[in-house]
Amino acid sequence: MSAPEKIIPTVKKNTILLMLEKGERLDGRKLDEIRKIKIETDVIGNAEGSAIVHLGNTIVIAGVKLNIVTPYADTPNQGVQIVNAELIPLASPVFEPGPPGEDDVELSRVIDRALRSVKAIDLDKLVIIPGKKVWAVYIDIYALNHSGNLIDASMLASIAALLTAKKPKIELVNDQIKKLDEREKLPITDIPVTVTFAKIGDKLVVDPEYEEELIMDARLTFGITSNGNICALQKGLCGTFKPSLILEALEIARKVADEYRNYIKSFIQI
Amino acid sequence: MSAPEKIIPTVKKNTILLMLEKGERLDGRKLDEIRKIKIETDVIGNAEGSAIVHLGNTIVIAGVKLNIVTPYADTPNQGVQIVNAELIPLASPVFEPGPPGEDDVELSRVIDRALRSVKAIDLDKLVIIPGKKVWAVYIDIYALNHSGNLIDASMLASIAALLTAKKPKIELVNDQIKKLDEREKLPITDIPVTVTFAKIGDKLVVDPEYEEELIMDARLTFGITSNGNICALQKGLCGTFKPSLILEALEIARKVADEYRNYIKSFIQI
Amino acid sequence: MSAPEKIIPTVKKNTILLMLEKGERLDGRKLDEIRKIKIETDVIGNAEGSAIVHLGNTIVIAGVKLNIVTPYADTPNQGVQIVNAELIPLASPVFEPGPPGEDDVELSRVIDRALRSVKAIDLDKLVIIPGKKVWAVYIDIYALNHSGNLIDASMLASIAALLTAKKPKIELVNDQIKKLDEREKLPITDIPVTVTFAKIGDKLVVDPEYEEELIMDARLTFGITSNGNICALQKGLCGTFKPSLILEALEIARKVADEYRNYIKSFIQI
Amino acid sequence: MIGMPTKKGTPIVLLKENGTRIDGRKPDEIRPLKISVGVLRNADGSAFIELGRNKIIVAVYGPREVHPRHLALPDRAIIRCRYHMAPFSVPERKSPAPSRREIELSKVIREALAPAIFLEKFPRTTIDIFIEVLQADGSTRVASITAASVALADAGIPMKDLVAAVAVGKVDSQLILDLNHYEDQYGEGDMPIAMMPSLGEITLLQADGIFTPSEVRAALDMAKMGIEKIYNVQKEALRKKYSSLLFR
Amino acid sequence: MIGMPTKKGTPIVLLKENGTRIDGRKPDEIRPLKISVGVLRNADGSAFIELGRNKIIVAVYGPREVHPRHLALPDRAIIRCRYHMAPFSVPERKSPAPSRREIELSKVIREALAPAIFLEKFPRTTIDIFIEVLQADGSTRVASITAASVALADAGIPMKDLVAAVAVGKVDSQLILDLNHYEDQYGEGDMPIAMMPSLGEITLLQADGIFTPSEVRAALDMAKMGIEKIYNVQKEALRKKYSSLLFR
Amino acid sequence: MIGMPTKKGTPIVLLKENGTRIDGRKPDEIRPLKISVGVLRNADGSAFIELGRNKIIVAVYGPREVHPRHLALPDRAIIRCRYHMAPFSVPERKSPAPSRREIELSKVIREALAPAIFLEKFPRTTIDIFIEVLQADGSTRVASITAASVALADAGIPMKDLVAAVAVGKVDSQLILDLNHYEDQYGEGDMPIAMMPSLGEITLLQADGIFTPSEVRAALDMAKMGIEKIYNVQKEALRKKYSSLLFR
Repeated sequence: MSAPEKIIPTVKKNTILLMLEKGERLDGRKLDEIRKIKIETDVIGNAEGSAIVHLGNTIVIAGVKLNIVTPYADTPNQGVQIVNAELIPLASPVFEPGPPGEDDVELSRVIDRALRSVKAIDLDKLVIIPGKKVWAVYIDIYALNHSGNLIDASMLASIAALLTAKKPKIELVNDQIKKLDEREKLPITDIPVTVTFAKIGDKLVVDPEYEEELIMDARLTFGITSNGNICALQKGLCGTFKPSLILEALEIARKVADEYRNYIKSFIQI
Repeated sequence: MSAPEKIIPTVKKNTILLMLEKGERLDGRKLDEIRKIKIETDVIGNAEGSAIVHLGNTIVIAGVKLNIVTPYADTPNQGVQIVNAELIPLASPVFEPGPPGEDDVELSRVIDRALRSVKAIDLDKLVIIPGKKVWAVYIDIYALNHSGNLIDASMLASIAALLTAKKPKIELVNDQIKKLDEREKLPITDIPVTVTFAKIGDKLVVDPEYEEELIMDARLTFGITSNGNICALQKGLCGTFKPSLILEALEIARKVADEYRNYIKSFIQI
Repeated sequence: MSAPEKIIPTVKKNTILLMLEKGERLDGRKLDEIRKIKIETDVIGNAEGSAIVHLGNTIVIAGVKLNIVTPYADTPNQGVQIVNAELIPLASPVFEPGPPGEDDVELSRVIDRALRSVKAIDLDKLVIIPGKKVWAVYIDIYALNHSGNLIDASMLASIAALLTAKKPKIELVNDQIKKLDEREKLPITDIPVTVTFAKIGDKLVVDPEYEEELIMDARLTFGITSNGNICALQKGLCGTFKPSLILEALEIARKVADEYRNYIKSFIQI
Repeated sequence: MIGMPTKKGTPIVLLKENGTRIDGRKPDEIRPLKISVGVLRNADGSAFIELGRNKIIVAVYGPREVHPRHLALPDRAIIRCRYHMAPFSVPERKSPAPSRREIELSKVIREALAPAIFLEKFPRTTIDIFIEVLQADGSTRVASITAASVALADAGIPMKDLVAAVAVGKVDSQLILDLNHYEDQYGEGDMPIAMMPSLGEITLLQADGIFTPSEVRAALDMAKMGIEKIYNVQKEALRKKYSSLLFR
Repeated sequence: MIGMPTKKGTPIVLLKENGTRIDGRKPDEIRPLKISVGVLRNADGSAFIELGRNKIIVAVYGPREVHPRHLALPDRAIIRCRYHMAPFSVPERKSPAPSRREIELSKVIREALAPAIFLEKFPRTTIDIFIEVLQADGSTRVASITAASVALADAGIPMKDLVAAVAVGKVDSQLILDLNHYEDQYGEGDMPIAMMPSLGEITLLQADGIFTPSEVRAALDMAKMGIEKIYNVQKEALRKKYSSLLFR
Repeated sequence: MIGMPTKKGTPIVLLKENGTRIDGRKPDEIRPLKISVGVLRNADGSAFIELGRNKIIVAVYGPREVHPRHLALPDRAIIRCRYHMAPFSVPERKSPAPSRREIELSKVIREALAPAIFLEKFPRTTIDIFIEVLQADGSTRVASITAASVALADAGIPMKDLVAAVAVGKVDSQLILDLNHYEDQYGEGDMPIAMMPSLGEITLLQADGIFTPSEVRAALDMAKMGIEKIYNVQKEALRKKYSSLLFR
């Protein structure tokens, strides 16, 4: 990682701060406005589900793979959900090669929780032989270009890949599992999205660009279910929030969540 | 690790050396005198056995956990004993974060050997279904404050945790293992202790304080069984011993072992 | 690794280059001449097969171990072949301690491919219970002294160890596997060797010495089967080859392969 | 396993008809809380917290030199934080190697404590926070923050405020304060919150499970109330410097 | 597992009686090939290649400072290369951790590209090449080289020539060009070859399977022909700078 | 597995009625011992030891520069030691990755050799000792020390004395010298001892199994006797510089 990449020139920083005072942003957006979104699904034929999401200049790809596995001992009658995100150095000069660090892990776990809390994947329906064989749903997330707000882009890519994934039908013949050619959708029960804010000074901006992230004091992410409830919260970085600011953000987040979801619906036949 | 922590001022070093010449130690102890001991057991309700040991200012906690596992292929009719010690940076400025190093491994293995040699845990009695299912006894040791002589403190904590551990009784119904609510003691057949010396110049001091360890030339540990036999030996560091000095130390070690054991008995109903 | 070890004095480099122009080499060999070879087999009684190869001053040992394992899911009716090479720091000041790096991995995989391509080990004959139990053949390769051309030396050691390995005969009693005392050869169907060239300037030298490797622009390895076909190719380093040079090298390689093979036959009763 | 611990569907009664909880508490009642200060000699600051059956020990070292040096910052101290669970701290033995959960919690705990510290006073140094969960009983991350904050104060590190933390949970569609192991395992939601109480600033906020917007509002209020109580215990502990590591 | 992917003995017809291949190609025909340039904003250079069903993206960063510094060379740039397959790129999910195969391929790809770069122009720097295989369909290493070379040019790094690469395979004792997943899996041989086409220099050469000496000669000729075609697509892509990352 | 290799309870007769051992030796008899010196060209010093069926090779490099440099000491050389068993050295193939046992033995072997070396003569350097056990037959750590000491001398490193080592074992309640694989596996105790023979100083002492105090005394005497013999072979080997790596 070359150090310069992570530092923003003071002039630019001051420009951003001054504009924010006037409710403006570098790229012309309003504070509560998200960037343009493009979603393509079924982009990876070897994956049971896949989606590539462009959120402004941020690009994230997610792939869904299915395996038949033994269930966890403490949930013998549930399928398995595994989320893995990797911030590969291809996507940004600030990402370094090597095994996943705390940022990769946090990203994976926020996506995992948002999905799990609302039971977006109905794991109860992924049992093949109770206590013995269940489907494992792997969601692998790779950032390809990091231009800010990887969390929301990753969430969009994950849910788009899940919504369009196809599972082989199964036939049980004497406890032998036979995969059929016929395919069916995964049991997806909700379309959670996340809405992430950058707090810069005392301002909140939604869907931050990379340069806004460089100067933000704190990050705040809401997971929002289809009916506007909260399915995840995650504050990041070393800044702080008044409770009132969180409640304000929450209201914005619920509106933005609908916009995200409308984008999903505009790209995917659900 | 900040380098200064591991270095002892020359003045203090000389003081220690001069006092040793007169048979005295910094903290007023005689050369063959151990520090005060406090033992609390059953301190961790989630563990089947546990003990916290204060040896002077050194504090070590040990927890015993039991699992049902498949036995090793070469010992199908024996339970499994696993000792794991970690020198976490919480306990001392000289311990660094990261995976266990050679000091952690040596400590684990000395405790493991002392227990194993005298068959302190009767592994033959921990078989549930011969060749298929046995109890695994995990002994996890964490130093909380390192003020010298972690080996003896770890051994005391381990044996205290083992002596007070409770194992669920088992019922076999058609080769299905059922854990009962009723509990029983582990089959502990001996109370081995270790006695560790620091060799400073040509003097031996028992149960060394941290500052004595900083200037010691070599370390010598005896594992001693209840009837005064040797169940482990371990020389450490780059100093050397005349055979005669080892035999002298052995005699002292056997006496000290009884003192250690008396402490154990004063805290634990055996 | 101390840097000086990897650098060759300019004077010596120039000497080598000048001699090559005249078709001569530092150690008096012709460009297409290999070093003297000594092979000892059955050197490790604990291994099912073993060989130590001296190729000039390069020394490599290979050991063959056999285990009964579950076959891979995609090859249920084949034995398993695993090649592992480690460039341990014992063998050269340029090898560093630590887990295997890319050079170790490349060496392992070239040997593995040369064996696998020609089915040198007839894996079909290593099935004990189809789909359930097969023999795994582990070939572990350790360089002891690195004086150039570890690939060819490793291949010679591997095939010599395989040719002389002894497998316990097996008896199946009610699907229980019983190892008999009687032993038999492994099913070895071919004697592949590798022939490695160093390209220095526009010259090719076969079986390069360490100092030749230090100044070579590229490396080229041919795996050659008993009947003179190619069972592996591997170009190494950042130099390049005209196609015509590769075809020239190929003709030399086939001749040299016979010399290597004659050495094998002179040491091993096949 | 990646992700949160699986919540079994087992029908456990977490809230009785009279409104009391599985351990007899009222919904907005925190568990017995005890904090001991300065329990470890080697550390520059330390604290031992018992919250219900949780037993967590925290050591703070620093400000001290950074190794390796290139990690040091020219204008302020860095904070390093390691949250770790002892293998015997949970019903099923945990591998001693750090899990993905422990890696994430080390990060969010560090970010929950950092805002309270005057980092710019100690350029080129590190403040190291080591947390060892000896027994886990739900809400370990917030208990760790509460204890770590006291340990930082014990180390004499200048702070804007203490950081006190509590988790709000949800069982039978009702909010509860300071959820325990069972309420975490079988409940409907978990919202850990940390604050600098005097400043009224939130330094940690996470959640899983489902909360309606009005529940979020209520949860923040409930948390604030709980945090006030915890804050008082923290201050009392620092005043008394009760420093025993006796477990009972 | 160490070593090449196992080749099943399954009787699959890879070459029909009329001489066409499993996907309808003639023996010396390469698959549809599309290269997009400059598809990633952050990278100094990038390319996206679709060769048959292969989808591979490459980013180049540099020349830039080396960290850690002791890796830098006083007289030239170093090249670092990471070839990685996404877990979803193959029919059976692959672990995201680098396999021994990926470690070897990262090395040989680096060595295939290095000869084309004027490294001595950028002493004390690194040129980093990151390759992510999003979908694998046989011959990924050569497609990666083809794309990486374009990405290097896109980054404005001065080069002696592009590097173009193709694999020659063998099915039913006949040589074929640009082998696909099935031909790799069930065929008799695989010989990946990279060249600097204008200079006629081979920069990568590997093989497994069995080839007679005359087959090696024919394979080199066939590869050269295929590489010419690929070279033209590379140059066309750089001219047009078609930079879409749309997948269809 | 953590800990010592498990000792089966199989009833094997390790000591016959006439007092001879499983391999025909008398209780205080060491196995045939052969040491070759200077067997490796690259190493600064090397030795190959055959003790019974043990075959162990040791290379010494140094004194040489330390990398990374911050490990260097201003007033003396450091020693690094790696004891490793080849996967094929034991009846059941061992994973090539270092086990906990190998980590501990690397440490105690280093500490057994260090006292003999004039480290202060080579400040800021390292002396690296690499031990590869090619075939293991019991007592590998002491055989490694014996050979490493010769390799250090072969490297011309100034030493106070050689270090010679042997293990004392216990079978059927009787002490035996230089225990072999079976006596280690099925015996009642193992006490490896290293000494600087001329100086009469013990540099390594370990034990497992049970020994009475008088057995410890007797074991030290028995070890001393064995070490004298081994010392003579060491000196003879260094005098003759017999340097073959032929195995038979």
